[in-house]
Amino acid sequence: MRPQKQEITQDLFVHSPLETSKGEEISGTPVTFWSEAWRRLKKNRGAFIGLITIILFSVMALLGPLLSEHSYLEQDLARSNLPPKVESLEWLGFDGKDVNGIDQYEARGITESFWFGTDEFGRDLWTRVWTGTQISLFIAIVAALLDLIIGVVYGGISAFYGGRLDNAMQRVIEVLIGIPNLIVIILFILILEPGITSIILAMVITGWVGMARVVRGQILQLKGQEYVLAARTLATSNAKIIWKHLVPNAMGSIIITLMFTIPTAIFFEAFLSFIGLGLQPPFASLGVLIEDGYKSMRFFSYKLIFPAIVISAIMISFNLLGDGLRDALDPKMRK
Amino acid sequence: MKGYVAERLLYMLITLFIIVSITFFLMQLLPGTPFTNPEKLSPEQLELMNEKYGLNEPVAMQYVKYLGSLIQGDLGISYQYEGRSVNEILIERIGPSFLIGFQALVFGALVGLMLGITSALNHNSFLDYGSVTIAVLGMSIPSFVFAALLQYFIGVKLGWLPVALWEGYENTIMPSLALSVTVIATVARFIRTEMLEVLGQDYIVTARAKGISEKAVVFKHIIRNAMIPVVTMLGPLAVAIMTGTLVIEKIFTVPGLGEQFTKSILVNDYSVIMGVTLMYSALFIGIVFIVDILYGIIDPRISFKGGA
Amino acid sequence: MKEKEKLIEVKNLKKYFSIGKGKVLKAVDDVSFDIYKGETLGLVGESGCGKSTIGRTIIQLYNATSGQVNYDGKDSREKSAVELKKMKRNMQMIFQDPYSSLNPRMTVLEIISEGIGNHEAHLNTKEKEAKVYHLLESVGLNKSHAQRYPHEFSGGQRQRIGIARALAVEPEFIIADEPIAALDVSIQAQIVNLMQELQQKKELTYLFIAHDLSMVKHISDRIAVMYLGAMVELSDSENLYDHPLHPYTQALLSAIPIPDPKIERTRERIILEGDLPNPVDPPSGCRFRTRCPKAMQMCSESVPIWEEVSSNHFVACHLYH
Amino acid sequence: NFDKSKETDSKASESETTAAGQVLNMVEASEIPTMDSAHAHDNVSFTVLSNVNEGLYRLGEDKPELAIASDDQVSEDGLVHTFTLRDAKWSNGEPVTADDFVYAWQRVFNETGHYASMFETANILHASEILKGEKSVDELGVKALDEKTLEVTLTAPTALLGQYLTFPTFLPQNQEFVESQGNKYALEASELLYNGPFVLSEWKHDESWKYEKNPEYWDAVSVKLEEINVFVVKEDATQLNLYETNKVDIINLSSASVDQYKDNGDFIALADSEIFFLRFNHNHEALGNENIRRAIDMSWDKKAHVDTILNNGSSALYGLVPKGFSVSPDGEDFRELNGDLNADTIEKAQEFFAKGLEEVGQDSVEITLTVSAVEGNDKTAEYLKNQLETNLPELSVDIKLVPVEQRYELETAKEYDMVISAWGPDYVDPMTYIGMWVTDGSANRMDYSNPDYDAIVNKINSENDPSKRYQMLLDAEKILFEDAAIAPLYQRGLAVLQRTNIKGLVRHPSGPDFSFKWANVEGE
Amino acid sequence: MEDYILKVDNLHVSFRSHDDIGEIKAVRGVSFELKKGETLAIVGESGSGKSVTAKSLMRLLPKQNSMIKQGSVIYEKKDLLKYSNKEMQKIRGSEISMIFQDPMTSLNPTMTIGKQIIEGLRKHQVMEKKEVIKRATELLELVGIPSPKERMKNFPHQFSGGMRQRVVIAMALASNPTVLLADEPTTALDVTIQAQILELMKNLQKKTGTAIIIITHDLGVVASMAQRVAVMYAGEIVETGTVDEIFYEPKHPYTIGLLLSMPKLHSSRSLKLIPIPGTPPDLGQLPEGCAFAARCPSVMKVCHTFPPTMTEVSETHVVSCWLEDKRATRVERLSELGGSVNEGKRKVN
Ligand SMILES: Nc1ncnc2c1ncn2[C@@H]1O[C@H](COP(=O)(O)OP(=O)(O)OP(=O)(O)O)[C@@H](O)[C@H]1O
Ligand SMILES: Nc1ncnc2c1ncn2[C@@H]1O[C@H](COP(=O)(O)OP(=O)(O)OP(=O)(O)O)[C@@H](O)[C@H]1O
Ligand SMILES: [Mg+2]
Ligand SMILES: [Mg+2]
Repeated sequence: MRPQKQEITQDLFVHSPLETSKGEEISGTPVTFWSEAWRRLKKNRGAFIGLITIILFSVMALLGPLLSEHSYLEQDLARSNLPPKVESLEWLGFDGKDVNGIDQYEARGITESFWFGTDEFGRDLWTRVWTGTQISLFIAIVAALLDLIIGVVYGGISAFYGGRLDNAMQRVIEVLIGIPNLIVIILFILILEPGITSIILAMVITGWVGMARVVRGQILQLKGQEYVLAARTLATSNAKIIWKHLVPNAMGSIIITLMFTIPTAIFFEAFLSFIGLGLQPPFASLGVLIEDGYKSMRFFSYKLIFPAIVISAIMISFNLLGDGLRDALDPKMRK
Repeated sequence: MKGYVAERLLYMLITLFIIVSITFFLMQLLPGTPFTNPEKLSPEQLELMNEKYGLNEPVAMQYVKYLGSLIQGDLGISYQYEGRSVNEILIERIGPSFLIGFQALVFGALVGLMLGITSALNHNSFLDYGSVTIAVLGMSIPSFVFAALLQYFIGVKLGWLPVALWEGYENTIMPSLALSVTVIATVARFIRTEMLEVLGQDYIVTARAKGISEKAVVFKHIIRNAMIPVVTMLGPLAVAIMTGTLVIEKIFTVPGLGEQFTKSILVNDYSVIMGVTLMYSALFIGIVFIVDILYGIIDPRISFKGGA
Repeated sequence: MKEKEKLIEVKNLKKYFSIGKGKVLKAVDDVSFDIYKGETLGLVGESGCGKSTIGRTIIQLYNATSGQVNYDGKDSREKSAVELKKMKRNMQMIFQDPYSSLNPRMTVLEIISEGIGNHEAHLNTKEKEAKVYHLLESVGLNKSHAQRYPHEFSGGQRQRIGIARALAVEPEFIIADEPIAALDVSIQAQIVNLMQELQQKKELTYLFIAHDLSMVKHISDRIAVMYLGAMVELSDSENLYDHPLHPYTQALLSAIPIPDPKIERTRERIILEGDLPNPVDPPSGCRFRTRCPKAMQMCSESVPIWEEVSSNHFVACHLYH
Repeated sequence: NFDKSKETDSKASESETTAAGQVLNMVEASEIPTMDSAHAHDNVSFTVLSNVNEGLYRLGEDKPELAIASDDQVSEDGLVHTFTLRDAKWSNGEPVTADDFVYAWQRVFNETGHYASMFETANILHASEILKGEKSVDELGVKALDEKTLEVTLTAPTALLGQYLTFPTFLPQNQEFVESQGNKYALEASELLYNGPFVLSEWKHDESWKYEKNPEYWDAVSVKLEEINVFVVKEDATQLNLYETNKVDIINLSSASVDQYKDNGDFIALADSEIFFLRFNHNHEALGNENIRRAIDMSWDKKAHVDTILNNGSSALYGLVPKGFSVSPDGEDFRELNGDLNADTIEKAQEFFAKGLEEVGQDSVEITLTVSAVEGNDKTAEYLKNQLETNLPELSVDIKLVPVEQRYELETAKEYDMVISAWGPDYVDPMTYIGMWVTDGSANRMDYSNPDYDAIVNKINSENDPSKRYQMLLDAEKILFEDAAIAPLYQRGLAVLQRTNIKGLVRHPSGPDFSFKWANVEGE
Repeated sequence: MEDYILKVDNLHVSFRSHDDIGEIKAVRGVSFELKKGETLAIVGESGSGKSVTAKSLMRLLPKQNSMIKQGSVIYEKKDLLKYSNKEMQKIRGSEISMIFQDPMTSLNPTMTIGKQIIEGLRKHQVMEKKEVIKRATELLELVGIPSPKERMKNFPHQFSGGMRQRVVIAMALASNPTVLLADEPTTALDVTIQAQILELMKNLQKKTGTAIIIITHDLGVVASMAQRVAVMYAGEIVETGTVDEIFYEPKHPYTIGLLLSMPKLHSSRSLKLIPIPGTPPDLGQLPEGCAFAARCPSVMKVCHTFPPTMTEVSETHVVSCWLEDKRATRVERLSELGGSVNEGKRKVN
């Protein structure tokens, strides 16, 4: 493109306007909002690592159980409480030795290797961890999405219409927070049959409140923006204003709040199981596995470590991704 | 201002009344009896006991009676700790919960603040990711695991602090630390986001142009302006942790309210359920109100009408 | 000038905001004026004097506290829903800030077609698109811009998008609320030229709100001057410029910096003392008296009446009674 | 909030040197629910009450011993017991009198005490009528003949009276004191009187309590411990950490930690008398069938369950009455005498199951196993499900985990197919288990009904000859198992860590957990 | 000629763009000098690099994504760009102060006015607290805020825009700076208030002899304030000269365009405004040659390929445009197209 070192000659001094329309052109190809966001997300190292990890763990949650010959509920007391063992990863501690340094596999003459070890029923923890990841991710994501939808709608309406309606709706929220949610949840689960659906619904009953508060705060700020006024002069309906103008612009805070909802849901589910309102055994979520592992963390620390690593990695990834998304969707950060 | 406070107080009372009423009726639907060890009770004995405690009366009647004594400030008598008045139990239990909750709040807020500041000032660098990771670990590793690790390593292995029990100030340190994890995560996450916003504001450049030190810029100018959403989140969180949390109290044997509350629901200790609910929601509504006022103090632009 | 036909009649319009604690902010306090078909009425005044509020009340973003706004001879409050929708379509607004008046998360196509969709629901996507392209061309942008987002445009281009959005519903009356205040001088000229061209082509009527008299004078047929919620002077623009009557108008004119160093060096300015008083608690009598270099005793006692002192020249000042 | 902390500081350092001095530090998993013997109904209250108070009898190492009563004269017909009281004193210096018993016993009825039914069980005259509201409390079969003589009248003679009277519900109370405290009675350590080996010197609710040796106790010479500190610690791991840091001297180990400590010198495995079993809903289509029930009972590996899954000293149970609980008049263990019931091979179980299926005319059975969310139970359920489904392929089991309270409710309402239940003895006699299964008995809760069984239980209650009675108890259990009415799971065991220098600490299979009276710390 | 107090030489500033596509060359070789007591105006379109130039003098650019590539800023014979942060903090707000563009956002909303003024004072002067407060009150009075004592306790939102801008000015003047950088100090204000503020600045300058750099795109303000003008376009100074030279003999087509696009109060309405067509170039992808070429009505072939060189028109007047080259004879100059530029001049004569 760059011309060769050229002499400035007299003949260059002639009038030579560009095409007029060119002045209004914007350089570069048009990029859509989402492709631009995606491009910038990729540039954000943290977010990208987060995304990759989430994909990896989701894939593992689906495929992990298939990699082992054992199902998550297959018991065999002869191989109970085996420490993790992976051939060729012995140096990493996957050597099948218990805290006392005894190779349990050798001691019991077991030739097979259990990568994450086994629990007291002799169930393969590798399979259980990934099945648990499946369940937990499902519960957390569905609960978070429901929270998101209800919270956004409720908060949006409350803030947009404001005044008395807002006041009343805020009081409803206070009442909901005030009533001990354990009572509500117990009753709820007694009415419905225990199971994933009722757990999710029970968590959602009060879970959306936080989201609603955040969305309301944001929309209170945004609704005075001129583009909202502009939409109103165009006779745009209120629902459309909330949905197309306000909510997308509150996305940053919504994402951050969502990132708090997910771990809360995972551990709340574990708590529910703990008091008998959660998943029915032999299903186990990550939360339940951690609770279980916690009890024997001194002697069988691997029972805690693997599910804990999985959950932490997932949570950190979600948050890095969330931060990245927030930045990517924030018009102020755009050039 | 006075009128506003009066109006808010009225709303608060109405809200409380609704909460108390709904809870009262819902609670009646819980399975089981309020009597512990029902395994050994014969139906006749159960009948006698119901009669004694007025539990065989129509629920509406019980409700009216409860409101009656509530107005006189009497929260009734506990079932699981027979004969002990709920008022007394609450007063006794709230202290420890409040103490460790408060310490956790202060400590968590400070650490969270530092993490958040580090994150924001080094946006999208590895220091940022590091701080985010620490903060997020705080919310992804359940507090009971963290508590157990603390207890084992600091209490047993190193012997720096007592493992548990409630005998002196040093007993409050570990539970506070374990509790603060959530606070750290919340504060760090929100401070980060908000500071990024504030950092781009013109007045920060103005402050720098005055030649004041970077520390003064961060602490005098940035933090306060980043505080609003943090306060919004921290208000309810403060109520939640200062009224006690089940697991931490159990692990560190803190004689607090959190364990009490969960247990009272599981064993149908009606009067304790009601008492704790009342106190919890009063505190919560109160804190929301204080948060609203704090908004005005933190950011003088927000009038008392505000609220979010 | 041809026979003037009133398009909008504003009569004794008041708009008060209650700002809590029982306080009332009188943003617009008893203002009357007419807007004729095809003209450009300039509305000037200091920031916060109530210009936008008048504009927004006319277009019914706010409900008037009292007084009326007649459109086509009919009080808008008495109109049926159908008539109201028609009226909304006939009136449009261009906003002050080209940055905050475009939703950052919508494409230009979405932004412009929003109004078309609301008013002409029968159009299909293709037809809407065609219309948007046409509009874009008429404001000096091109088709390729339709798929882009506002942040990819410069301030001047954004303001053109705002204008296209307003034009999309084919209004006959446009309220331009400081459409150039946030723009660069060189871009201001582009927008003003564009507005003038469009006015000629489409026989538009403008209410042009600004606080910069030199630009207002350039575009307006008549100019109204406001101060603290009230109108103080209204006249043909040439006339107002050559013979300002109200001391506030005079001060305003003298304060305009002129891009000519020699004039500037010799020029005497009327520097007003003090700031705009608090609109919650305006001065008694004439609102301007606290800053007026010619204030008299009676100014604090009675409110000056809004009167036509010479043909088409209204003023509210005790000096002229 | 730490108003108490300063005073405890010195104590804390004292307790650091545990077992130096006659001090014992221990943990309890719950607060004392009540110190009013009229209301007490749980192990913690029982334990504290029976160490700070004493009734006519107290639980000795293996049989009841005379306590406040120095003599128990039985009339010819065995219906009237006359007790002579010792010169014992309350902690406020007042003597313990026969009136104190009369007052306390009547008060149980006046207060609608949880265990008022114990009077009925103990055959005390008019107890049943009073409970039904047919007679007034004054008519209870207990009378103070004079200050030191108490007369107790029974409806039928019973060999077990001494056993029953150790139950804390039968403790005396000083009328004057109780009434002076009003409704504050027994709420704090200072609002109580003591006449036992120890006094409760400090009671911090939900935190800790402390016993101190009672110098006024009539048998104070036998009491060696000076002080016992009990801390409320609900978390197993915390208990263990406290033990490891020498804060406490005795703890129960959770199964997760057993592996780590089973070779430790402090480790003790103890049998407990709480039994876990499956209640079958006898109204259930399939479970109403005896063969199906029996098949279920037989078809799984109980040993592996206790050794591997529970791993806390629990032992497999093949009967109703647990091992080491009761001995016959000839000194033989009940369990040994009756042997393992319904214990057979899996093949046999499958046969029974096939037969049962045929009888009910079904190809397969689907049942729900209701379990309360109590630690360990969920594990048992998981194992059970797996075992049953593996060994009886025609059976499928759904686990239904419910909150504790709901299990009782479902059980009493008989809204279950099969439920994991537990039962702890109220007194040391097989009857505490056998009595549960009479038709419409309040502990039956599964609509089991066998006239033969009812008849034999009736006979046992009026039989005076110990050997005959014991034989009948054994027979009753056999009937129950011929019907395969229930399926026993296991007998709870305790895995305990206890410092080796603690001697003479007596554990009881029912009622209170411990008696400290004879305990001492060696090396002092 | 060595009596300047501030000399900027060949300053280059770039930003790393958010998505790392390239470098945004916001300032490209800016040089100018400032004498004591003088007012220099920097004019130019939005985005032409005026604020960035000012901020880099103060070293106030965001650290994460900005780089001062080369150049020097000589103040009292030393290069400010080589100062450490600590040293810079000493200079900021005491010897060189700055007034920012937007009075609405340049004060901290959560801090009282008094505190914000005092903060700077205390940093730079060793004074007793009482004295500081007294000085702050005086300053407020000086910038014409009535009852300054009470007003010190107010928060920014309790002040009007004009008052806020005066507070900002008071803050900048607190320590009698030698150089005052005023970045569009009146753009956001009403004309009447603007007049007040400009008057105030002029008076203060007379009293203290402060040298002022006023940044604006409002030529009216320039006409009333400045002695010398520098016109910036796309990160470069394209023309400098005295006010009269710039207003009456503008050479650069951009300067001329700027002057033409201003409406004149005296001119008739029928005269159309002459805007500069098009938009400024993307600073991340600058064209070869002259940055203004795409919008220039007198553009020549050479402009598309070679960056123009500086031509001295007079001792004080320098232009960077090929039109000033001797060879550019055949091209019609814009200045002759728009006679109205000199309208004012004619009127005065
Ligand atoms: N929604 C509202 N609630 C309360 N007060 C308002 C509201 N809108 C405007 N005001 C007040 O009314 C007065 C007039 O405001 P308005 O926006 O009409 O002024 P303006 O002349 O358009 O000013 P500017 O030139 O700054 O746009 C101001 O004091 C403003 O604070
Ligand atoms: N922090 C930043 N990060 C990236 N680019 C920036 C930053 N600050 C300024 N720029 C870019 O540098 C260029 C010059 O900006 P500058 O603020 O100096 O313009 P200006 O002449 O002051 O304009 P205005 O009149 O609008 O204030 C612009 O293109 C701008 O986008
Ligand atoms: Mg306005
Ligand atoms: Mg700028």
